[in-house]
Amino acid sequence: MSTLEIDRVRKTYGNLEVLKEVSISIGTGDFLVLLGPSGCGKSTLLNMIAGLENISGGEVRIAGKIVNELSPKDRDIAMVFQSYALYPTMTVRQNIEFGMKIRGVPPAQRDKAVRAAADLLQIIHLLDRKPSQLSGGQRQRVAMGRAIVREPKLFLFDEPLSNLDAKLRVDMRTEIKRLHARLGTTIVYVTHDQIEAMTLATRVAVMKGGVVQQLDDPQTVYDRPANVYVAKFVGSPSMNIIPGKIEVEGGSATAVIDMANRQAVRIPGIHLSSQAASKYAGRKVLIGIRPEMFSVGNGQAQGAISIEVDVVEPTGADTLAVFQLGGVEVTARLPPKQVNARASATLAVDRSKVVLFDPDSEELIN
Amino acid sequence: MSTLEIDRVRKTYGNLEVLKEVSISIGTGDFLVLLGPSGCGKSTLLNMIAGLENISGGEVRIAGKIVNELSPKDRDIAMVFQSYALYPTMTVRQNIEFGMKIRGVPPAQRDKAVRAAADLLQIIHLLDRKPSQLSGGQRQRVAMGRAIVREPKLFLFDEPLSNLDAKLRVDMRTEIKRLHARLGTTIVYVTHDQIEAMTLATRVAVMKGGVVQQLDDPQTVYDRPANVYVAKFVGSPSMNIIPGKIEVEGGSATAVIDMANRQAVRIPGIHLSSQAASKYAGRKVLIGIRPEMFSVGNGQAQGAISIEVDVVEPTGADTLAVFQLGGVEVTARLPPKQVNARASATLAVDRSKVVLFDPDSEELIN
Amino acid sequence: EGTIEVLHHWVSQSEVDALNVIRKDLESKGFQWKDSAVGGMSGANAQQALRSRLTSGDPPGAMQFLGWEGPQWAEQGVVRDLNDLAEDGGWREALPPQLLTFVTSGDAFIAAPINMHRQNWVWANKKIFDEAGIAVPKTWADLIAAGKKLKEKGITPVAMGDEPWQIGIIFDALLSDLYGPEFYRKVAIDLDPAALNSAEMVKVFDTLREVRGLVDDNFVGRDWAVATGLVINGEAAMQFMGDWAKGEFLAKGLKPNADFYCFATPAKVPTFQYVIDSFGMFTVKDETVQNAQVALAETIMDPAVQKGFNLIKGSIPARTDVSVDDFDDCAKLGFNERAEAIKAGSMLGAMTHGFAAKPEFASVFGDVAAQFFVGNMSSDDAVKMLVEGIDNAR
Amino acid sequence: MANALAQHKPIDEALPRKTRIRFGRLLIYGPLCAMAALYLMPLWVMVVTSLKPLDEIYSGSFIGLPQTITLDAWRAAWSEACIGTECTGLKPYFANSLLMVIPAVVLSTGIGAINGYILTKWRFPGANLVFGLLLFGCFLPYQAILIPMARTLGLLGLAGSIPGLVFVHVAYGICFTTLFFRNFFVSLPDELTKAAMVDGAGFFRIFWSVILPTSIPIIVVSCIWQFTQIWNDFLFGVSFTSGGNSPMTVALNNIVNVTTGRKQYNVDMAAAMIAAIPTLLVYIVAGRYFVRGLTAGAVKG
Amino acid sequence: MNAAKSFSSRLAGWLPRIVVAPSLLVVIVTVYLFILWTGVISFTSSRFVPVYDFAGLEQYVRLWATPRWHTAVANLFIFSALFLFLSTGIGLLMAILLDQNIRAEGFLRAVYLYPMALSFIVTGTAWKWIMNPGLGIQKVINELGWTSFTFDWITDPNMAIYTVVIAGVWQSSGFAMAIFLAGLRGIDNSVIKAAQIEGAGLPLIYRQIIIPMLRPAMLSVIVLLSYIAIKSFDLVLALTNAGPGSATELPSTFMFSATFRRNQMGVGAASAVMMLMTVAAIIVPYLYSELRERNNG
Ligand SMILES: Nc1ncnc2c1ncn2[C@@H]1O[C@H](COP(=O)(O)OP(=O)(O)OP(=O)(O)O)[C@@H](O)[C@H]1O
Ligand SMILES: Nc1ncnc2c1ncn2[C@@H]1O[C@H](COP(=O)(O)OP(=O)(O)OP(=O)(O)O)[C@@H](O)[C@H]1O
Ligand SMILES: [Mg+2]
Ligand SMILES: [Mg+2]
Repeated sequence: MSTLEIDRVRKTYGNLEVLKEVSISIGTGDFLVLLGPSGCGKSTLLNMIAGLENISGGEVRIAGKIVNELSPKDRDIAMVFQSYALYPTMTVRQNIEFGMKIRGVPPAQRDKAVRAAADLLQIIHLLDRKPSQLSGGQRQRVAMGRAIVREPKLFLFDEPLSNLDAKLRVDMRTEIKRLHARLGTTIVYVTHDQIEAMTLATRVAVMKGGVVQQLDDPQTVYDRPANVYVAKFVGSPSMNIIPGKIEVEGGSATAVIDMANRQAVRIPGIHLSSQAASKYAGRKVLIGIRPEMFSVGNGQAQGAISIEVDVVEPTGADTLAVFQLGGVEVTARLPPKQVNARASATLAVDRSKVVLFDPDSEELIN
Repeated sequence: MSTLEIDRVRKTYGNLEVLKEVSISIGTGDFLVLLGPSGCGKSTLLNMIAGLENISGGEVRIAGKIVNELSPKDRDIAMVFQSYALYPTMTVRQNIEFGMKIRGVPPAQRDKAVRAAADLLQIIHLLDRKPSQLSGGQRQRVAMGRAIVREPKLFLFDEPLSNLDAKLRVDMRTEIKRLHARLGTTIVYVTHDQIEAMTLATRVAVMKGGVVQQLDDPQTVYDRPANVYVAKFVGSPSMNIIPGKIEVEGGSATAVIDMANRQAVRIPGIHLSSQAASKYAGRKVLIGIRPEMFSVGNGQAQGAISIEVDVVEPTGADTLAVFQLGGVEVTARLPPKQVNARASATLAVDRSKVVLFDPDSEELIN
Repeated sequence: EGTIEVLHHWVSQSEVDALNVIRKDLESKGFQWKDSAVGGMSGANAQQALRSRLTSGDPPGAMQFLGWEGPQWAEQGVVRDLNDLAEDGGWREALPPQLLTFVTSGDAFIAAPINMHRQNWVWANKKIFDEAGIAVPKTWADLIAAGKKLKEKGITPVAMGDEPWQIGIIFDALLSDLYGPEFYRKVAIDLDPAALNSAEMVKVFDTLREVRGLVDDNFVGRDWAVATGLVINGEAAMQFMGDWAKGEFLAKGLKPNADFYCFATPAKVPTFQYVIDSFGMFTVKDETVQNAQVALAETIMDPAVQKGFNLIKGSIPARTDVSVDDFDDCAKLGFNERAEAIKAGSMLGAMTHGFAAKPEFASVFGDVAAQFFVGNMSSDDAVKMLVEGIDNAR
Repeated sequence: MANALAQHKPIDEALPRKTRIRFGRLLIYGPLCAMAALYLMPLWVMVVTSLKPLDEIYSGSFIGLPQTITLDAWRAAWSEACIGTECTGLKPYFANSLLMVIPAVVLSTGIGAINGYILTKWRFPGANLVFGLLLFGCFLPYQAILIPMARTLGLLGLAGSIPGLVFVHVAYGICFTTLFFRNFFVSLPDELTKAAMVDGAGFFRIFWSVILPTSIPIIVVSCIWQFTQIWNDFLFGVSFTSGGNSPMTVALNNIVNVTTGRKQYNVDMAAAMIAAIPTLLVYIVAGRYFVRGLTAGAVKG
Repeated sequence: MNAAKSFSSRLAGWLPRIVVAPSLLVVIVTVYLFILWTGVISFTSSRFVPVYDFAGLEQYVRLWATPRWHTAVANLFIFSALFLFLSTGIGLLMAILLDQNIRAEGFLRAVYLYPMALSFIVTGTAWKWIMNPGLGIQKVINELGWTSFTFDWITDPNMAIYTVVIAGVWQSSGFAMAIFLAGLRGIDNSVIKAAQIEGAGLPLIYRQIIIPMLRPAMLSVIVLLSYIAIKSFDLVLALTNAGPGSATELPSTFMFSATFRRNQMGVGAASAVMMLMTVAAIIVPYLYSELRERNNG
């Protein structure tokens, strides 16, 4: 249980700068999720926290102590590797109990812990197999088991559930959450799964090209993304970013989206601070609308949008409708079977959630 | 381009029976998604189609020809391995073009294909790196690239996108769909991702413990799962299975759910065939309701359910509400901020989609 | 005119120089000499090469033989009969009769002997002897007493190495010197069980043990020539060694009897323990090779060649009819003592170099003597071991 | 980089850490260097001896530094020493040895590699038995089989020739090379072969393009071993060749192995070192290919 | 058409077997047939050249009645055990140390390997001098002032075999190092990283993770060193010439001298058969367990 401070950490491979002055700091018991596109440096950062990669610059502090020079074994961390990194010569059981053995945990206790973890991970029947005899997901669960039997200062998880089926994933997610609640251990967790990030994190760091774009609690990241990049990256299907402009009338802002050959769409009642209102009044902005902010509306309501649906994509629970708005392709998530392809429809927008971005800096307008 | 028939195929490792008489047959241009829990034999089946594992029993036919004894290189397939299996000594470029080189594709054409694939996969800048210098997701994309540069009779994909971020995943998904549309190649695809399965597949096979549970088009699998297992496995959060009973009155069936200390919940207007109606009238059944079939309703409407919400779990786009119904825990997916934890709410159910299962065999009641 | 491949194990400088005398003479007759030298292991390496060559059907034209090798190969029917040449050249008459055992097989003359070494020499540093007032010993008792005296003065009495053949030289000498040539014949040639198991045998070992007392402790792994160097330097007084050691003294410009002594191992009747090298010819089809074989045999038996060869090699000619002029004093002494030994019947084949018992028995003697010498086995045990070993090898 | 780090932290904290790291490195370099010194001891004796005139050695200076340094022994060993009656030094025999060693090493390593590949990646029923049979060949006492081998070579018409010697070395060499490669390949992930099969590569293509490039370190080991064994072999050389066909070791033996002659220690040592030069070159050149982690990143799991 | 296809694919299935077949054939002839020949000879009365009569177990009786052979067998066990243990240990240690990303790795590797390059016929002489109490280490140390130091194993028939061990380890451990190093270079680093994370120090990681992963390399090393131990010939001949006495006789030197010096070809063959049987008795069970393990691994 401890704080983790990453202070202007840099990483270069030869000339290639993979992490550029990354600073993240979280408190004891925090659950940090790292989000970011493939190759942005998440695993590298995790490796550096673990002490498995040299730090090219900056400092990593665990519980306030600089650990730059501390060897991994002295950092008291547990980690699930993206590549599993199971010990090929050991059985599943030996793989899981190795860390405890090293720490001198008595056999009885070790055995109990292994059983408990294996039970949880549904790999009891695999305990005597070698990793080469396991399926991908089973290997991943063993890797997971290896981490969770320990009670370290810090857990590091690198996409620990990516090869599991949805059901198991949900179970595991719950277990991780429970583990976190029970031990209160600080956790750093890399995932690509939206829902994992949202349900597990107390803090989310969105990275891009070795730079942290936003560090906030998950709801904030989702609702008020710091910039267009974060907005588009978080959430699936991603947020629609539509060019438009702002009109301010008597303290109330209206977003206006020009339409090619029809009347402009107006979305009134946009929330805007008074500074922002005065700064952006009459200027161009980018309007951010998540697909689920659309709903099938009533043609008469204020701010209702009439559109022509291009494509309809059913996903089971919902249907995604794709249409043109303000010159860009926009996706709306709607209940199934309410709209049809190549037909017109009227949609409403939950205006309270619409966000605006500066068109030049692409930063959020507060 | 060809049909694929898997005919009572079995696979054993020593005493362990991993696949038990699996039969799946798809037509030319079909896109088969294999779904199933981790360790159920999906990769094994894929390996057997590819000719990489011995077939312990049964037959595999590609384009009508038995290929049991045909070596992989003569089957004209392309495959993405769950474990990537990149050639460690080759650069990304060499990895991707290896298959073409072997097939004698001229350099210029090879180069073009590599560029095109790399572009698509956003790995142009990585072409001269070795696999060890790539991130997990980048490796996966290289593995993907290796497959898609070719135009084989059959594509086999083993969780090809599991390590990619949501955005890239959507792009890739679209690309695969486009690839499929353009080439019309038959594809077998393993995934854990609900949406991938639903959006890509023309056929979905749900497997469990080496046995195929259901083979159907995706919407059917989702809407009318063959049994409780499939119902619970497909969809996330999974379908709620609630014990209840059926009352039939004048051709119309009503599902009745007993509540512990309150009046029973009645869901009228359930669709049921006349045979089924006569068979199950007055008998116990399992009632299947997907979380998204609930909506915040109006207390007065017929079939409205008053519940006490236990837990609320926001996921960004929606909120999951958990409550007790018929003695089991039930999850509803609702728009955000419409219900609160430890508060009562009234929900409506989209009755047209409710499914019923036999409580003993757990099979779908048609 | 013809090429002959000669397989031999002479590889040291003096050996090669001597061999070149033969080679030059052969080449002056218009024949080519193809050299196949395989040194080491007292010729065992060459034997092994020969065996492979014969097995694969590709024997060399000629081969250098040591000890029983010639007769043994002859028994296999692979060696050419040189009887015609021997008749013409009067070889039998020219050679000491004892030696014929090793160059004939049945009636056939199967090898041409070139030289004769004497194994049982003692080489001594004259200055040390003089300073200590020691005369050339006449008996082993004298020798051992002199050695003890020197040892007290801090001089190593006997320089040697621990190789079995170096020990064997002393053992052979003791065997004939203490109880006469007859005893040697009974033991080393006839392998007479009674003689082997006799009290005399025990005494031989006892004496060997006394000689061991005269050797320093660093003798392990010492080369014989290094030991000779110790005698030359004055670090040691004597060495038991064949006449090839003479070259070391001469090379330093030392003169026999002036700077160093050469004398036979002490005995009532000085024995002459000989070692000969001979060349046998293999049966081959190629006629040019056959001609070359004849030429080579004739060259070897040419007295002038034998003289030239032995002047370099340090040995004396196998032929008894070569003039002794030009030879040094030690060689002359050798000539004389050989003549006496032939008459006295004390001309003996040196067991250690394979000229007495067949190899399987000779090596048992070698083993026992060596183990006895370097360890602390009792003489009785050594005799017992010897008897058992010989029996086992029969 | 290290400086940049040092600036960040207080000096009193940095110092002990630094020394601790030094100490750790010391624990590595210490034994390595001590071992190297021990290993070099005999070489030192040899070099020193080879530089001494023979008389100095025989006057009792075996191990000490030379009083006069001369390269005569080296010259003699290279081009003057007599190998039998031909006083050519080792020079001409190098060619023989090279003619023998290069094909033998290439063939035995190549065959061993492909055998190892088959025995791990294309296992067939009885593959382990085949491996066991090959392996047992490693323990054959060569002294015992010279005669049948000579007969076989005679029958094959290879007696006394360099190709015959190559054949013998390859025949016994494959036992070892197969062992090396098989044991290296078992730890290569099978997925690599599988992926290549799907890519359409056949048996040989996979071997050549996928397996061989990942096995550089073991190729090096195999070459080092085979080169050393064949280059230094005396037994087969002396048994199956003769005269001018002989490999270098037979010549070296003739320089060194004198019984009743006087040992020329300085020439012996120089000759031994000259004879070892090609092998040492192989060690140094091949050693560069002891590269790290050729399979790293190939697969996950 | 169809038949042709199936033929070619069947051919492809047989290809691996076809490719190993020549090797197997050569080995069956040059190893097993020749062993058979040796076995036959050991039951004949062959002395100087092979004769093909039947002498029963005579040569074996003779062999076992030869004290030198007893010495040779005893020495073989002492020598092999120590030699194997020390060479493997030192080789592994050096490989591990060399693998720590050090400077001058190439140089050190060459230093450890060079003893193999030098013919022992000559290096034996150097060792002889080094271990000779009057010339080498003992003399140097005595002269440095520690006069009570003795190192005279080479002169002591009871200890001389250990000097052979020393020289043997010096000569061969470098190659063990090379094999281990190649093995180490093939290991994926991520596994080591995982173990570090779990709190294992380097020694432990090596003991528990890496060395087990080196098992195949270990098999190579053990086979190889056993081969060297069993066949050590030059080593003994050059260093001690099987002496003092016959204290350092080994089966290989025994066999050679029986066959080529003593004209006891039958005894030589019998000793070869004994050696092979000993090897088989030790190696076959080991191989069996090793290969079976691998099969399902
Ligand atoms: N070599 C083997 N020996 C024994 N059992 C094996 C072997 N390989 C795989 N299995 C078992 O076969 C079953 C099926 O494995 P497979 O890899 O096909 O699963 P999967 O459906 O792909 O799972 P995942 O989604 O986790 O990748 C698993 O239970 C696995 O443990
Ligand atoms: N050894 C290396 N040499 C050069 N570049 C490297 C090396 N290792 C990683 N990289 C690069 O560093 C960047 C960051 O890699 P990292 O593994 O941290 O990505 P990631 O965020 O974990 O991605 P993913 O989600 O795909 O796993 C990548 O672009 C990768 O190509
Ligand atoms: Mg990563
Ligand atoms: Mg799988």
